[in-house]
Amino acid sequence: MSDRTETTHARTRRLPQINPVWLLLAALVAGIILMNPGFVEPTGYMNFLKRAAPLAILAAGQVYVITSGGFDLSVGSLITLVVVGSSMLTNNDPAATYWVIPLMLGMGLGVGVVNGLVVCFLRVPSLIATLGMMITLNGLAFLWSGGAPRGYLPDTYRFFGRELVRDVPLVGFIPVSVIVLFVVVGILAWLMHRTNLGRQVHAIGDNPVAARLAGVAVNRVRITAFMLSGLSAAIAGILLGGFAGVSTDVGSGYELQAITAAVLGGAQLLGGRGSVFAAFGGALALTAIFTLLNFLGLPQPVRQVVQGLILIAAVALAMHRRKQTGT
Amino acid sequence: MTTPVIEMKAITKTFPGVRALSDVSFDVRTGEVQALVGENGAGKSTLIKILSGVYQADSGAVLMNGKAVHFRHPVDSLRAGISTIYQEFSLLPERTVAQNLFLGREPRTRLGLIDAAKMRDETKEVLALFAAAGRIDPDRIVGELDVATQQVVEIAKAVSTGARVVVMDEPTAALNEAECEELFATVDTLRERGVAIIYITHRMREIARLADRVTVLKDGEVAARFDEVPAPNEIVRAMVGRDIADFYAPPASPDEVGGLVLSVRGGGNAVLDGIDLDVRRGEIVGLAGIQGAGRVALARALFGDAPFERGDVTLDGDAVSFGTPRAAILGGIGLLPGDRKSEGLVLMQSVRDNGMLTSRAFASLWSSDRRNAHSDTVRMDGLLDHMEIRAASYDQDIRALSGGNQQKAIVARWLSMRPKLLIFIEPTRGIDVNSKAGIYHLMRDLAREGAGILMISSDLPEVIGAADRVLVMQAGRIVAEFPHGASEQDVMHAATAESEVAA
Amino acid sequence: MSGSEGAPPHKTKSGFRLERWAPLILLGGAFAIYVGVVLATGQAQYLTFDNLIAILGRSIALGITAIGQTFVILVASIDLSVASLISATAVLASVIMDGSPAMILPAVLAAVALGGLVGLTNGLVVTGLGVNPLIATLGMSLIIQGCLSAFVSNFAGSVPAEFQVFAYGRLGPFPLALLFLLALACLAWILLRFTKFGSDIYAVGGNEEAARFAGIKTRRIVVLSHVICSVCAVIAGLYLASRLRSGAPWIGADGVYDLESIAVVVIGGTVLAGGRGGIWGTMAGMLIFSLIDSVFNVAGVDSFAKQVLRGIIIVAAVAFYAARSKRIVA
Amino acid sequence: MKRILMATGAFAVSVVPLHAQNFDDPQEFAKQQEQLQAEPMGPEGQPWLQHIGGEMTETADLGLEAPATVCFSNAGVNNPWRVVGYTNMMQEVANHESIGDFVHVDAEGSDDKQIADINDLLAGGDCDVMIVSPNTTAALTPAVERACEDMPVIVFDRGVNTDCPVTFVHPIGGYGFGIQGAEFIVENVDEGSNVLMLRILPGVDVLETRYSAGRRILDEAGMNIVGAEFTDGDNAKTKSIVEDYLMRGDIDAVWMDAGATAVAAIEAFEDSGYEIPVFVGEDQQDFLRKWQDEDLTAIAPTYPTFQWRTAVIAAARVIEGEPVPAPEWVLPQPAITQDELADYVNPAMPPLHYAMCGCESMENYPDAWGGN
Repeated sequence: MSDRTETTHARTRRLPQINPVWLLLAALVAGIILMNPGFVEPTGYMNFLKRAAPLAILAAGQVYVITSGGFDLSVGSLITLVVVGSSMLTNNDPAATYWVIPLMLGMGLGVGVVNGLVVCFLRVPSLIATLGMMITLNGLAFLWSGGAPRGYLPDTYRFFGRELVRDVPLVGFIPVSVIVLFVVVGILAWLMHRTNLGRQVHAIGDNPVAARLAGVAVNRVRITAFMLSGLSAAIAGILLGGFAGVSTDVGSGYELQAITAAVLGGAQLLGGRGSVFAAFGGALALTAIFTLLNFLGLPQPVRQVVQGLILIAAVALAMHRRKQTGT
Repeated sequence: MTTPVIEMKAITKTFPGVRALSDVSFDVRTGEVQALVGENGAGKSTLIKILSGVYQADSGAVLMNGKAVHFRHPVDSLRAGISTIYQEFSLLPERTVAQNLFLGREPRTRLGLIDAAKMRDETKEVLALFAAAGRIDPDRIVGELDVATQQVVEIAKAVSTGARVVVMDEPTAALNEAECEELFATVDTLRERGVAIIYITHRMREIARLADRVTVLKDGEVAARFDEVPAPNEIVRAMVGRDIADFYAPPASPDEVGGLVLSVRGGGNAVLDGIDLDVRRGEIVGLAGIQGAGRVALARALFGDAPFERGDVTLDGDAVSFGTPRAAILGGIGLLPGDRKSEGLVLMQSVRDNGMLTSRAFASLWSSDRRNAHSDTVRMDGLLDHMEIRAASYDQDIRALSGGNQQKAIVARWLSMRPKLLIFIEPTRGIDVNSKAGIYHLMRDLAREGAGILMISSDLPEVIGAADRVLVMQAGRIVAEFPHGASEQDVMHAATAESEVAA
Repeated sequence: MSGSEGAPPHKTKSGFRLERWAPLILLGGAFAIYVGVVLATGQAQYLTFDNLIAILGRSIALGITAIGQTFVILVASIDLSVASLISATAVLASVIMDGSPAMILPAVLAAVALGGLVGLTNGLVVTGLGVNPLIATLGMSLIIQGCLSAFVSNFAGSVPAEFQVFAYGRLGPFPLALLFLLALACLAWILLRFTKFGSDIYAVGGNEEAARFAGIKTRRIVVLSHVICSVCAVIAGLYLASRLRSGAPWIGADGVYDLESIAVVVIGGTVLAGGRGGIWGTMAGMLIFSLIDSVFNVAGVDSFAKQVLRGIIIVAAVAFYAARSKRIVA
Repeated sequence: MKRILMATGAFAVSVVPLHAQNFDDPQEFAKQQEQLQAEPMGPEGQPWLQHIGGEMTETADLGLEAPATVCFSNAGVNNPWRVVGYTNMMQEVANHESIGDFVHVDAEGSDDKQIADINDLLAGGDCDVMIVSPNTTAALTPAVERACEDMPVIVFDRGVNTDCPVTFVHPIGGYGFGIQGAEFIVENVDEGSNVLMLRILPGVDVLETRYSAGRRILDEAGMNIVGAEFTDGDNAKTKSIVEDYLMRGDIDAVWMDAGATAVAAIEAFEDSGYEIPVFVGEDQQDFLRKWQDEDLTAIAPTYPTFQWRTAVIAAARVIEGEPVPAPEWVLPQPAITQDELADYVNPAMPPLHYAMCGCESMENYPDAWGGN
């Protein structure tokens, strides 16, 4: 590289760069409003945010693992396990919520630790390691409940996913899950972009060998990334269980949606780049696509096709931009 | 002299925002070695890539034996008889020597299947040209060979195509002296056989040893053309536009050398044995030796990457035993890896992030990335400024910087840690002449500030010129020691003497 | 660290390379467990020739798919669209045949054409647009599944008895499909081991740039590998249509052929990063899966516990030879 | 790419209606409507032993000796309905001394695997009688045919396209289910009311027939069907869909083709601050409890899990050489109404337990079903 290329890079770099996911989201929201003017009412957009909350939280966690260079396919079945497990443990007792929720969060962290240990010390690529974990957790959820969860989730538990905070100025009401969403995404974004953890997650995804030789505790950072992903899945599970109650396949399909959302937000597969906010935007955009297609009265198959096309187009576009700017 | 095999006329090539070559003319004749020199970014690689069909020129012409040719793909040039050996090995570690040699042009039987027997025989024939390579089994997996042998295979691969023009892009970058000699012999053989050789290098000694003619590029233009090899100074002046008087920093004066920083007694592991090593505050110790002599293994052992299994190490008076690089860094050792791209840099991150990587690695994961016990963003920026890193902004990705500037950012990474011992592996590999001097002076400054420096380099003049003492390694042991300014011949002899006897 | 002199990590010159034998060792282990369980539960009738043949024939569709998946993984790509493609071709073939023997050939041709097209598109999106293969084929999978379910929601069409020979016919004691799988595996082996195309595949997977500079049209190789993978998925779809007598839009997804075929290939010792591995490893991987299933059935393992064990086994099998590598994985 | 898939798809569409199973068969509709009214034969209060239609077949000539080994190829236990049914089955097996070993293989919801399972069972050579719960009708037919050559086969839940099994045990069917719910709606709301129809998945035979029957009755009664949506059986999605419909207008009744997500649908009304309309659910405990607690106007048609008991009973009779209803053993399919609600609600049972299990009097009730 000659020094002269630096200046050209500098020029393109200084252009204001808006992540295209926000433009996509804006366009989609405009479309939704066109189809359904009620969307501008608090009921409209709050319902939307409430619906997007589990996926957005999941994507914010997934982006840690993706940025660190891996995948976490186990989050979907972890959600199922959290919901089923909560129902088994609370067993209709409202007081149980206070220890069940911390326990579930702990379980999410624990699954992350196991994922991380398998990848770091058994050297199993995360695609396979978390695929195995996905199958195992799914089996565990069934094994634990015998196929049919035993308890109802008490209202205390469902508070986070179902209740509203009323009489809020300006917007009227805020679903508790939306508050959880902003708090969690805020914390994860701060961790990713303002702390040593985030920088090192980037570093190990970018070049693990260099990171190790520079003294980065690669395994610790990688395991932490998996833990945060597991934790976010546990939180998403608690919100989903709260929103919709017990069922045995709550989480299925969420792992790919979370990866899709992160990728829509410009996270680079195999590591080195990723933004929590953009993944959050990606999750909102994905939910907005689904909502819009619903309003258009398009059936499920069409939604799949559109999701597939957007996924490919988003990455192709990102590659194209990267090629153009040479970064 | 005969007519040129290759004649490149008035080549101009522009990349978005950069004019890489303007009006460059260049030719090479059969049976000669034409040295192509110039700083990084001067346009050597671009010129070669145009010749080999990786890039297309915007204007100008390439003539082969007087006829205009247009290479649109590396294959085109390969078919025309131009074979290029790139700096990075292009061998497949999982395949055999024969499979690598015939990659992309495997002989086939009448059934259309690969003719493995013929491939093996022809491989043996080609390898027989090389002294050292005659014993290589064509069925060996390349990944199991050592680096030098791989380099031979790489060259054999180029020769086996029956090329009439061979381009070598810094072929000695990964070789030690003995291997270099072997390579030079190979080049001589090729020349005798009437092959035209374009030889790119940074090393003046190689030019003197090999070249028939020299072309110097600077800023995308031909700065000088010599029909006979001139004095090195002349070439350097053409390359950089001035003399470099104080290329190496002056050696340490006796009062600058302080107490022991590092002391190893009887260190050994699977590769090393009986290592006794002392490094003092304020001195630069150079490690010389041939490929596989154990220099990098010694660095890895000190750095906890492939630790000693026996012996004692004291660092600053304390007995230590480092099992991981992290532990070694915590103990006060720093290491600049030999391969910047694959071992040193996190390319997609900013210059500042690269500089702060290590200091952040030793702070709490959960605390702010702007400030930690060892550094903060303001201090890091100051450090980067001080080292005169040329970057549009420290927020820009480090991948856009030149090799020298990248290397400085890695040095900055260690400066904030204030290491007691700093190990440099091939500190100037792939760095242009101007920046090299910068790195030598930087090393000297660090030593003056009280650090002990251990420097490993395959560039013999560099080790001798930059180090206060030179230790020579052979077969995992330290076999000799020389003071600053020793003769290359003596060092060379110490590095190879016993192995010659053994062979 | 490579440095100027990487310490020689390969002290064992051309000696025993575990990764070469790992699939066979795993297969032997799986078989030993099977025999052990059969004997321990006193069900020696499960050791008959018929039964062993039945085990070999358990996962034919998975085996065929995995052969194709081996090609894409060898060139460091991956294909997640095989499951949807299996469904699509099973439906397409069964609808075109619609019980008529005369339509077998057109149906097979149409299915292969569809597969070729999907593989071509996958390959071009990966090479031309530079989209990560995981995303490209995941997107393709969604598109195929969406298009398919837009038009068909149940078993559609039917397969004539003549075509059912594919799945149910026997040649002596051997099921025809098993022999077909064996033939396909041999073909793939010859292709990889003895042709220039095979050599190019390993080159592209091992070092894409080196392959390009050696004059190999790397993009074409990647695209071709994707086409082969898709055509194998098509064959698996045809086999399933023959076996199920009809095609339904869920048979691919129900069999989890996408992720399982990848797991089979990886357990068979082919590296996700490309350039190393082979067909017989994949076949060993397939047999390991069949044996695991059979062990579970013989031992009467609860179906939920089965899942738990299967997940652990996949990870453990890959860890078996990955664990000793020094490379940092993510 | 897309266009070609569309084209092939369009081709498929043009062919499918001619040959695919017909899910809107007026004859079958009428037959099931009639069966709902019929008085079943057999002991009263034990619907799993009852049958509609009087044909029987002798089994003494099959020449089996007790105790015999019964092998069961299960499509899967991948949803709560199958879990409850499978528990019924295992408990019922314990009641029969004539059944020696009971071998169970589970195909985990894959046709291919179930075919392989049946082949394994046949190759093992241990089975005397085989019970099959097919994953899909068409795909399993050849495997069942092969099994028939070796031993008596009993099929339940879904059928196969062959009459070789001794009998096919099943409740009245999907049309019946659809009829019961839709008629309840017609009785309880005015003509022209807004009805939302929620469906699980397209293409599943038992669900398609429920829908076509329900749709037929609602259309004939002049209801305004505001939408028919697929929920994937996903609670969150169900809730979202209902919320979206509520933003657009009132809903007077909700018809569902299966009750798994009924409570989520009800919660959508509650959470959006609407009255809960007339509801068609199913016999899962969570719905029944919600119904009782909120005093809904509702009905719970059932697809009784007690058929899993009946399949075992049929196998035992075959071993013992007793006659069984054949070629089909049609079981009654009662709907739970307001009057019987209290009999079926049981807070001790898990939320996803299916109340119409016919298992209350069995030995290990409620523990084996996960109750307290």
